[in-house]
Amino acid sequence: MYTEKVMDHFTNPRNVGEIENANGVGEVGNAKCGDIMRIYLDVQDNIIKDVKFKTFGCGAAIATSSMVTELVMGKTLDEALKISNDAVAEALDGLPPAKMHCSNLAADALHEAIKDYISKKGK
Amino acid sequence: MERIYFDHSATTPVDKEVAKVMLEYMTEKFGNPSSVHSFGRETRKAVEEARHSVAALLGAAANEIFFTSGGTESDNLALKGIAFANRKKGNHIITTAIEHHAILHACEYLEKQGFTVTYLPVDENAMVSVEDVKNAITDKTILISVMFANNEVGTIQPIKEIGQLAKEKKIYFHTDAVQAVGNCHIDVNELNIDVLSLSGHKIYGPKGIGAIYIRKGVKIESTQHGGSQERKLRPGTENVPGIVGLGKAAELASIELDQRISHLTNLRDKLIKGIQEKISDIKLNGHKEIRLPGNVNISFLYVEGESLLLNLDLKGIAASSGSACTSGSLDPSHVLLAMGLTHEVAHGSLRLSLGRGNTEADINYCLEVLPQILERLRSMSPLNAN
Amino acid sequence: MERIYFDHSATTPVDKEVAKVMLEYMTEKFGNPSSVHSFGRETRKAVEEARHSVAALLGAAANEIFFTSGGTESDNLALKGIAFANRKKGNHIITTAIEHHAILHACEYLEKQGFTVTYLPVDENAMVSVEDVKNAITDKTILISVMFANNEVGTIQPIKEIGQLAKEKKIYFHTDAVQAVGNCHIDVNELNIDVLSLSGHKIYGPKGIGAIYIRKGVKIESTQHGGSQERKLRPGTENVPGIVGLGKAAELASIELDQRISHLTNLRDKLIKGIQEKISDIKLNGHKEIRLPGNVNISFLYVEGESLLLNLDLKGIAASSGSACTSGSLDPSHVLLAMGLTHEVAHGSLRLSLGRGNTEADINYCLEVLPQILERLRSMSPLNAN
Ligand SMILES: Cc1ncc(COP(=O)(O)O)c(C=O)c1O
Ligand SMILES: Cc1ncc(COP(=O)(O)O)c(C=O)c1O
Ligand code: FES
Ligand code: FES
Repeated sequence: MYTEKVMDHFTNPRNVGEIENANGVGEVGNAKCGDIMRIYLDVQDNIIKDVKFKTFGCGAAIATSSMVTELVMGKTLDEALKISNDAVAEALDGLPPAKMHCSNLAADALHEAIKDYISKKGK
Repeated sequence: MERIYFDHSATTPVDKEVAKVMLEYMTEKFGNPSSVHSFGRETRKAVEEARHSVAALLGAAANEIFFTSGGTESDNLALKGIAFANRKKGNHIITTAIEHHAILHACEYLEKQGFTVTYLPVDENAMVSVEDVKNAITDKTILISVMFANNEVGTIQPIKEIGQLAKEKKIYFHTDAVQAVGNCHIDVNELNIDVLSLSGHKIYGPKGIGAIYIRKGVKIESTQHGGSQERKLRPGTENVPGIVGLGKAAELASIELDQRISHLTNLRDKLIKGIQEKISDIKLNGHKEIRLPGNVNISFLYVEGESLLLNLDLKGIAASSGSACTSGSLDPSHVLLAMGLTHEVAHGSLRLSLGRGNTEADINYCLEVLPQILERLRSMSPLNAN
Repeated sequence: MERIYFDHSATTPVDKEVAKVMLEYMTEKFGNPSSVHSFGRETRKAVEEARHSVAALLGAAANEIFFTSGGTESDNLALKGIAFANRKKGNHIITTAIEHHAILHACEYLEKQGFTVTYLPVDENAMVSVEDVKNAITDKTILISVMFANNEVGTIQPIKEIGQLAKEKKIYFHTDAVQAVGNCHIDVNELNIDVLSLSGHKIYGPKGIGAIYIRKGVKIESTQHGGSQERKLRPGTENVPGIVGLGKAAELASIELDQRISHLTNLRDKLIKGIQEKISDIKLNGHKEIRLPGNVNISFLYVEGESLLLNLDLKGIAASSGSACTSGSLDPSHVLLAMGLTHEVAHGSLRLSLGRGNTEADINYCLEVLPQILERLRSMSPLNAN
């Protein structure tokens, strides 16, 4: 069902956990299945210095969470904002059709976290 | 890696003896039972013997047993066959919210054909109330269909009382006993059952074969048309190896029933107790006592079912879950929701369904592995309070 | 006594390789394909491989193949599924008088549901005329169903031409190919077939499994309701051993097809010729050339089918007949009557359907025994002119 890459990220998820003084936090619930993901960012000089996640969800949800943190680590916010659901799924060598929606969780949570950072900074 | 199978409610391995007799009826005794010649005679005889074995398991007469392609077909035949044959008497059917989809979707189809269906609620243990059944009866009610035991949470329904009620009111009573057969004592006369569905692959018999018990005199019409097999109720060349295999599986179930029940109950209770001792924030789903001997269904708060399953699978344990994420559908298990579980709690449900091949060692291994997995998953969960 | 099996149109023995792979999927790889765990993954994969094998035999795409419980179910699903799904377009169906009962009785059911069915006649060779099909089409016609090859007399219909006609008129074309698959070259695209029924046990595969080919885009609805197996068109736990067995049988059929056709045609023609030379007052039923490679159907005047069968059986030969006396119904074969045979001649019909296991020696033995039996029976017959 899942690709080797998905199983790798599922069994050894990268960047699990919380960042204590995160300056950007995003949480989304997956409307389709009720799953939840939270992303913590440490942004310095417009660059994502550190990122961590917590996820309540299926194998695909955990793998996409892990993958998205790996994809954005060290990236600028602009670069991070360009990461789409499809890009996350692609980086995992694809997801089963019924599981494509799970990748929304990861990309949306990331985008929420960046938004959170920008709005906090603006204040 | 050794693999441990805890998904017997999904399907069971075919018993070695069953497989052996099936093989004989595939390659050697392969005749069509409708044929006049010796090849036909030997399979015709075998089919009738199997019919007797299935009947014996249910306390029925052989001519009240008809072979189908499985539990789903038996359920469809029971509901549609009775509904259409008794349309003149009434158009109301009573069932429950926790039936298998074979029943629920057949009911939805019947609603489109002009029937009215009452879906009874269940309590927090997934138990149907006899009082609710009684109150739902109208003068248009022609059929009550209540499952014997639930496939997800294992709760066993008050079949005898519902059967009694139906009998008094002269309404047909069907029960989907796919999970109960081979796991519970069933006597269709004692329990007042008019029609009953069963499936071969849940009782160490083959997939693709099932049976329906139809009490003599019940008015029912066929849903499939063709030749005159199964007294025209279920046309199509008889699946002889499947039938013979089901017959053998029924025979074994009759012989081993008491032993299976005590073995499974023992393992089940050990597993439940162990989980309760080792893991916090859990919820046992289904009735504490009145449940299938091999059924364990537990919600683990803060985790999601599919990731739990995948982790167990990586450790060699096969199980199932009522999570939406395993089914590709929008909602988690309709059974868990009907019992009043929230989406989140339903999401974290795990079903471990034990079978006759399982051992204490299997239980111990599971009790060793499960806490580690939960710790890992809970440490990743945004829902975890700690 | 050695037994010779000449009833391959009724059913065939399961091929040894087929049985072997089925056994593996009964006792070892027994998982439910819907399960998330490794037991489920291995059977899910096997089911998809079997789907490819069946598709390859028909020149179809794998996602156009759906597994059912047999030819009867495939026929029922094709007719009812298309009829109900296209009711708004029209209510007229065209079929023939010589279809299998799975088609004829499904049509009768549909007539009760408000559909109109035209049953086309056939000529003395059991051949349908394309012209007749054309003339029967109205602006309400939604489906044409013509069998590929007749199970009793073996006549092969002008499928390609009928398919072409249906395509031009934008009417769905279904063919019951239960007898043709594995005996004829079939390419659904070349022949313009939209929907096709086949059955496992007629091609050295298992009983209780069949398939339906449905061209992508054809509007059809399910007749059985339940889980989401077979993309919801055909719910119920997949009969994995049956499916895997059918897949293997289809694979073998693909490989051996040319060889089977030439072997059977050779034996068939030898048998027909031998009977014609040795026995008088006979009539070959079905088309002389355009017939199934293994089908011999002959009426022996002045004798009755059942007594012929019983006598052959006593000599170890298994065959079948279109006699009413073998079926328990009032009339002899509807196929023979549709071809214009009188009751008497139809009564004396014998079908010898050959299979890949038959040899020249079997044919010789039959040619030795048959004349003696006929002499005996005819000497008893009041109809015998001499
Ligand atoms: C309670 C219940 N009813 C019906 C069925 C359907 O049986 P089958 O899948 O054999 O058609 C099942 C099993 O899937 C079941 O558990
Ligand atoms: C032409 C034809 N159609 C349909 C069927 C029905 O197939 P099954 O008996 O496998 O359901 C048969 C065989 O009995 C047949 O010969
Ligand atoms: S997050 Fe629920 S299905 Fe993937
Ligand atoms: S004479 Fe006995 S059935 Fe025909």
